[in-house]
Amino acid sequence: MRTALVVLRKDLRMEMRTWETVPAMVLLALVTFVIFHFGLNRDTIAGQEAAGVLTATLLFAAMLGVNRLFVAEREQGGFDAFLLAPVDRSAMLVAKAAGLFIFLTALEVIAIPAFKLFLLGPSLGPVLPGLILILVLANVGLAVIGTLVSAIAVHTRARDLIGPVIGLPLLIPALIATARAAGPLFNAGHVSGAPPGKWLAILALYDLVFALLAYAVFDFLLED
Amino acid sequence: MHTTYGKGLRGLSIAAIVTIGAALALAFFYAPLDANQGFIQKIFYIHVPLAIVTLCGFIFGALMAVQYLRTGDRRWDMRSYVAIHMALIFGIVGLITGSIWAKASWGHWWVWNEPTLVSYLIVLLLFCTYQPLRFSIEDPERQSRYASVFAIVAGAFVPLNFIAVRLAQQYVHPRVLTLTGGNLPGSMLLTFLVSLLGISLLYATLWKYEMAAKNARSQVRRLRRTLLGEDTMRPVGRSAAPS
Amino acid sequence: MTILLAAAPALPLGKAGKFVAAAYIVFMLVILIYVAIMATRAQRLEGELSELQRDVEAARRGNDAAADREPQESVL
Amino acid sequence: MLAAMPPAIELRGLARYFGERTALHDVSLQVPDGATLAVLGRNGAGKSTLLRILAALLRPHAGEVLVFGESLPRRAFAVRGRLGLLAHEPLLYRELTGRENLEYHAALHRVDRGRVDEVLAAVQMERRADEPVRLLSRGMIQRLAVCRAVLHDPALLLLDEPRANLDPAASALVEPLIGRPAGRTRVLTSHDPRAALAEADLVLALKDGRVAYAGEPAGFDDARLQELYA
Repeated sequence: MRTALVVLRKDLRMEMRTWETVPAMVLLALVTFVIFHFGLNRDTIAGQEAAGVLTATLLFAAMLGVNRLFVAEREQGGFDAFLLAPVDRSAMLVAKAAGLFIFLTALEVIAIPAFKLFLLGPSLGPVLPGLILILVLANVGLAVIGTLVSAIAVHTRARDLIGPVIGLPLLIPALIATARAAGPLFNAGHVSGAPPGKWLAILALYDLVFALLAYAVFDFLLED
Repeated sequence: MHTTYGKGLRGLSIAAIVTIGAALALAFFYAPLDANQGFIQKIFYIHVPLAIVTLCGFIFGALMAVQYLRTGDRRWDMRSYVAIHMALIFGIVGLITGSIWAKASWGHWWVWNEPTLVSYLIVLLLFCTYQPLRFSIEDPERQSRYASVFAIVAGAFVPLNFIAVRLAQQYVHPRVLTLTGGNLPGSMLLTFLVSLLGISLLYATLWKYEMAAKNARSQVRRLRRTLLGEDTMRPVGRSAAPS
Repeated sequence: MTILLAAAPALPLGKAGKFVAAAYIVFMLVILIYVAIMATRAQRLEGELSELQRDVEAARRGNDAAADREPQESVL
Repeated sequence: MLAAMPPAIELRGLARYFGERTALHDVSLQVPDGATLAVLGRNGAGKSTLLRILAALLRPHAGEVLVFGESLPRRAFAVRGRLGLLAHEPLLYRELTGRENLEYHAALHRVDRGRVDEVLAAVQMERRADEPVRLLSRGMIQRLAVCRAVLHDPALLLLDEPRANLDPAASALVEPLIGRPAGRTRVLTSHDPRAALAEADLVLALKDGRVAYAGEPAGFDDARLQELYA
């Protein structure tokens, strides 16, 4: 855990020095909202449609972060330096997934208000706690799968292609659950702010299974 | 290192031919016409076994990938590769037959409210990336390792995906042909089970056949190396298949 | 296939029959394509084997030539 | 006394392939504790591969590799932290400063932060230590890389062309850290074989991944050297 914190701190410091990833993710999300506005030819959207737009947008933005996740490690010898140290290899997985989770949260802090401003019809206030719960679970799934896929893709020749190509199908169940859970929250006449428990359970199950799986196989991705 | 895969291949292929023959005979001469779907329902006897064998093949490949990571023995990676490769071929046939069935009974080549079909498509899409992934990793050892990790993750993905997609669909069409429903008449069930066995045997036969062919090729290469030295080796083109 | 064709007149064909036939034909076709691919591979393997045979024989002749000069040399 | 200790490095029939290509074949060798081994050979002879295997970054395909009596890669965990690798790449993040990089490695190796200042002072990099690595010259980066390699005071140093990009003054600076005076077991390669020979207690000459010579430097004369690089 201590090692994971060391690596995470290093990653956050590098992001704060370069501002390469998070601003790009935010920008992509904003542009996607604009595209949806024209693509759907609507000023406001609500319900399941709004949930779908939000999920797709967050996914595309997340893919940018996933692609960048291990590039510095690979190009600047970070993998070797990490492997030379007497530390647990899984710390790298934990650190990278935590980093991606933080990036995604930062993205959503900006993208969700922007979503309300640009597209969403119904008010967000009453459903905010439910929405945050959904997004936290979704971010865990995106972070775990994203880290695993990125670690696989970074050692391939066509890494920019392989990452999304593997990642998108793997994420489909999580995305279905996210969109379906968020749908009722965006309904104009919502009665309660609680998201459907069924979908939250699926999202949580998905997160748990893949977190354990990633933990089990990650070491094999670091060896040479 | 001298494993042979050809052994028992003849018996297996004869068993596959006999069982599939029996399944065809049962399907067309023994099993009654379905009350709702009529003759169309005969596609069921080929489509569903293909789909089941495909998914089992993916999981089979994942289990062998686990073995590879545990032992580091490249033969397990080869087995896993062939299992996934064959399952993918079966899967594409299964998808086409499923699509034909959808067209025949609902008038559309593709229906979104058939959750099994949709999850099946997602799983196939995922496993379609297995070959490109292998192909874009140059170092053979790394290729085996990464492909195994992918196979394990994707194998675990299969059941999860089915749960999620099934829950996401409302059942618009009556589900007459669920296996879990147990509403299959005995004669249909028997026909179905014989076809399932037949397709499974076919899968096993082709898996063994492919393994034997790959093994023979690598043995020839090894023989050339030991008899004539490494210098006489023609460089092999980069490939997705383990060597 | 033959069973299907032989049985066809006795069965309620028409639109439904065509779809069922199509499904089974796709299955057969893919197996045939697979057999064809394996045939070309078997052919290539055969070629590789005979090439190896030729190379080994050539190498052995080279050795024999050396053995003529040094009669003690054993056969490969 | 020395003879009773296990050799720092012992290789028996080591082999490593990259696909069909042989990178190392049947390499056997013993390096006693405290000795310096020079690995010579042309580009692509397998020098860097050997170093990476010794650093437990690459797994051997055949044969045995013992470092401090621990078999690699199985016991790699026991060896990590006791060896330092100075590779071709500096293994430093370009966007971080030299000090941040070293503090990161210090944290990974659980070394006291004071040690960072100590090594920075030793190579006279204190003044430039707070600039991002990407702004530094290659020689300065190499000096930082030396700091990184010796930060955790490793008993075994693996040096891949350690003096590349260093002028004589800088070379003298790093000498107490990675040179003979440091008293560590060393494996070094060099673009200058004669200089490496002068430093070495043992020589391993590699040609196409196979051992061309292994033994005392005295037995490795100019003729052999010329043949190796021919």
